Amino acid sequence: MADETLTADAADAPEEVEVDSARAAVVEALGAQFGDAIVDSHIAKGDLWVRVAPASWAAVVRFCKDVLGFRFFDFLSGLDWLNNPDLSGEKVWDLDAEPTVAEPRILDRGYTGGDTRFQVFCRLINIDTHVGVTLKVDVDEAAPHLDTIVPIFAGADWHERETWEMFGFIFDGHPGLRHLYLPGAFEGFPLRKDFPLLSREIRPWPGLVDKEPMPGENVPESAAEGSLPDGADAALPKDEPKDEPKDEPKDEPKDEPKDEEDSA
Amino acid sequence: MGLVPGYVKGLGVTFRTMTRRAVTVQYPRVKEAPAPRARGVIALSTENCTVCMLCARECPVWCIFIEGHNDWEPPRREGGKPKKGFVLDRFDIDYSLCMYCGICVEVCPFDALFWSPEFEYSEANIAELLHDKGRLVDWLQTVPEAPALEVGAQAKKGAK
Amino acid sequence: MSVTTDWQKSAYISSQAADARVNVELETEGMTLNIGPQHPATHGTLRIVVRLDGEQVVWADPVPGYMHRGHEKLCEVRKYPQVNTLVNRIDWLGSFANEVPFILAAEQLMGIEAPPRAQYIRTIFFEMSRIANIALFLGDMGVQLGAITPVFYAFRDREHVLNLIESATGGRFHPNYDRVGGLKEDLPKGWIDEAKDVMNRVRRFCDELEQLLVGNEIFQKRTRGIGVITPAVALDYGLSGANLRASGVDWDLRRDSESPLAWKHADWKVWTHPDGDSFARYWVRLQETREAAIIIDQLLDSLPAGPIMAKVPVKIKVPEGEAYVETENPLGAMGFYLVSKGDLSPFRVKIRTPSFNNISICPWLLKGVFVPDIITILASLYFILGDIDR
Amino acid sequence: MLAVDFTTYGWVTALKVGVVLGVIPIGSLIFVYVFLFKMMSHMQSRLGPMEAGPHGMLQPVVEAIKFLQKEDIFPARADRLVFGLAPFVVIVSTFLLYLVIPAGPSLIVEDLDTGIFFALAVSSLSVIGVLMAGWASANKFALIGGLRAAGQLIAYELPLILAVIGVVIQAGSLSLQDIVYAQAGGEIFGFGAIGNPFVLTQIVGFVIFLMAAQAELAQTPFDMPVAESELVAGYMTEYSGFRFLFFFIGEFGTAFAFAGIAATLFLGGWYVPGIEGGLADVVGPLALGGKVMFIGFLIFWIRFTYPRFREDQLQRIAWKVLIPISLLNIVVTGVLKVVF
Repeated sequence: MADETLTADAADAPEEVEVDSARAAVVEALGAQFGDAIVDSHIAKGDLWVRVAPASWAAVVRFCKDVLGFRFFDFLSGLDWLNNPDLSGEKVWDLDAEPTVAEPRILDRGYTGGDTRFQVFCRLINIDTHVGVTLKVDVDEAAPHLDTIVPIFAGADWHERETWEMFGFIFDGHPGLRHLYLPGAFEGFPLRKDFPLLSREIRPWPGLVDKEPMPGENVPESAAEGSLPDGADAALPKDEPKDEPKDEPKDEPKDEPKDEEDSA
Repeated sequence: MGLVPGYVKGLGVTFRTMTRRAVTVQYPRVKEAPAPRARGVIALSTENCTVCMLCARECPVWCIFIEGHNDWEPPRREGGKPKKGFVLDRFDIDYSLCMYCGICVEVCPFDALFWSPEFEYSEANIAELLHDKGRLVDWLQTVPEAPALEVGAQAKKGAK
Repeated sequence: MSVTTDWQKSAYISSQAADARVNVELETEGMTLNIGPQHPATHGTLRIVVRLDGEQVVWADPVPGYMHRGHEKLCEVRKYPQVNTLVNRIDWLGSFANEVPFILAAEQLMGIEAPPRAQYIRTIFFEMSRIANIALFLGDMGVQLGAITPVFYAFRDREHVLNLIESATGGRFHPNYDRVGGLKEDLPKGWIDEAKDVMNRVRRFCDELEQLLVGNEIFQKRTRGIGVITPAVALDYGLSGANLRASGVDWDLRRDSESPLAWKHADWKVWTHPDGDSFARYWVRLQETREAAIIIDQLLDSLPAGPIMAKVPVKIKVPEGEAYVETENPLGAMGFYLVSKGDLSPFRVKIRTPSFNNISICPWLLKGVFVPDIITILASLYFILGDIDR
Repeated sequence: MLAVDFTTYGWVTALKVGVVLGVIPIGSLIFVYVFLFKMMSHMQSRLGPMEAGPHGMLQPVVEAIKFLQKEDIFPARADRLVFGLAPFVVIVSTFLLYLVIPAGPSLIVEDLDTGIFFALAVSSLSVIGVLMAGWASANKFALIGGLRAAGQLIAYELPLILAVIGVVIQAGSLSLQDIVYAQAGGEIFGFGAIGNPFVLTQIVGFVIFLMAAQAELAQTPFDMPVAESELVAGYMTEYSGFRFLFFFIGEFGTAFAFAGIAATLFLGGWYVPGIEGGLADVVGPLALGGKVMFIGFLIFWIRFTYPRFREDQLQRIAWKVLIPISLLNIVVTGVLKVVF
């Protein structure tokens, strides 16, 4: 993959040079106009990312619309780069094991990534030259404020309401930041990574795997300390390696006998 | 037809349709056969199933419940050591949850699950939509032959 | 269509003037009306709070969210094949067309290209889901205006397209046929000639609707000059698809963005209309349905032989990176912004749906409009609730 | 034992009213079955109801029973008295229309000298019923529907009446029986074989009468009051049970009656060329039935094909288009009447 940080004036990676003259020109124009407000830009696979300093967010968007001709407002949304605690619920129900706390490791932030946990990104398209730009801006966690672009693009109204509702970023100057999808009394911001997915917390995972002794074989010590209550509910895999809960939990003991409790 | 005013042409269309045969098929008496590849219900062949739980794990809506236990199987060659094997106790698919996406049929490495275009198994009580192993095996008879592929197609190696 | 653009100007001025006139006249106590969430005119559960003065709308505010299923959150906990089943339930009428942009985004990150035969068949199914989607709208616009008959023709002819999709993919509404790197299976025998005569039926359906509605003076009187959207406002709100092309903006992602699908192998025309009113939107969609039938015929003739699936690992892990792919879905431009951290399930999926932007223009568009015209304008914008609420 | 003399005027009228009361439900049921169930569905390439009775014949009866056994719900904040009475007011105007329609030389309940005048006066009674229903059901959609209905029905009364005046001038009498005889007897430029059905000379009046009748029945393209896609069911939204059945019968009964009046005024009523006297009493109703079916076909054919007008377009057509043309028609008929 192309290297992450690509300062505006650095020579593009050779194989992209002839492909993206149009996009490079956009980066040059932005750099010329705003200087260091354009913190970072990245061109990959025929697409353009530009990260902007939070202060000049609205100014850059207006500049893109009026001068550079990005008149089509595509969408605006938020990103949360906290690492993904095991939302998927595909974990073994280890009743007596202490819950693994997701250590707050902030992942590196993809293309033109900043250093804060949250980011807002908005995409504009230039209809005539078919060039699309994704403008990104960092939003710090403590005071997630950003000025609104509704005066520039009237269509951003709903998008900002949805981003406020899902991530908790406050858009200063927005005509009416109220709930779009969620009921009025909903607290919490669903699309943040630390917001649990309740439907998967409650039900145990049917694809559960645990070990059960071969009948007639000498009973392994695991079954000695307390017989499995009719084998239905307490699934206690003893020799299960406690690895990263997120990735593929159990595919190595292919011929392992499977037993799991059924909760249907 | 330029000079015929719009509303007269409209009347013409409705009159023409009135004179043509209606397309309704009166379902209980006349039944239309669904396409051979239609995803109506999932059939299970217990011989192939090795209780590997892949289908239960890959199902997006967690509607497959499998239970099995270890058992000694008679040795294949006489005098040989009894082979460690596993027996499928319970294989339920809850059709009230299933969304007919077909991931389980695809992901099964031992071709134990098949699609059958059967669709007339609606129940009054939703609990009966939980088909147990017996019923899933019964569906096997309704599984059609895989239809021949279009000209120019390359048959996949282990075409399901 | 020898239509001058004064329709555009006069309707635009009248709608602004209506706003001024309303609060000057006799101080009648306005009435707040709730259209929806259970209302025949909304495709699903959209509620519009409308404040009326007599029969004229003073203020309108659509309230989405009755069908919010949290797609973006669910995508983060599903593996890639599972997201495919989730994704074709967003715009459930043209559901194969939803799978394509997501799969293209994943393929772009993985650097995989599906074999040409798969690209052709993907484009054929893409255009077929366009026909299935827009055919229902062409009939439904009639019902919203009171003509009960066209919607039955739409359902009758749409049935054949759905049967075609079912015979090849297995599912009528949710085909789940697209895979990263190609397609699940190849077409069954005899499918191409079946598709040919269904396309003739679709053409006959378009002619019938042209005679029944488009030519009808009452239909024209009810839709011309109603709900006029000027190109500048359409671009501001991010309207896409036929709504944008009906305002005279010549932009079609099938031609303008370099997507790996097979549109470039067929020659077809992008239809636009200068007026930007409800009639223009209906007319452009009717021509697009005919164009889709033409594209499918050409692609069916030039379908290359060969494999259907590229070499792809069984367990799909998309390498780290971000990609945004947008395609011209039946309702408008639908895009997937895929962020991947290189593991089994995507890290973040932003789903850009056309109806979300198309409906966000309602507060501006419905001001100063008569009650029956609210329904005309909503029907002409043609949105699906799954698209708005995700 | 008191010898009851059946030939007195009282009994004969009671007998006739009994026959008419029998004809109306059967007539509207036949209308509903043939047009709303069968013709509409075949026009939409579907079969329509097939289960109840052979080819779905008993469907209207089954439908009526369904409505009767449904619970008759009154909305909480409705004005109970007015809400309850509204369907009856609408039904009254339908039943009164049948008094003056002649089905044969002697088959008429009451041959009023001012027959057509009475019919048109009575047909405007339903506006009151509709307004009562709209206002009393305390439902926003019903209120809008009721007000629209009032505006529309009143606006289309005038063209209805003016269209009829042309016929009256040519027939020289207001009584429907005389109009039928005038059409039977008259001839055009000496060719009198099939009589002179006024549709030939009064084609303008016929078209305006049909359009106005379409509007009186609140049918597409004039069905603003019952616009399904906006007002759910207009003034009938809150009704259920047998009250809704009354509205339903009212709608199709009036359609049957208007078709009867149109057939009598323009297509020569029960008159069949070459049949006189007693035989006409037998053939008359059949002939009238045939003509009514034809006009019903026209009305419903238009209903299933066209979208609906918007409120202001509707009014503009009534006041600025239909009334001037019908006035012109009267003048032309008057002049021609004098000249010939």
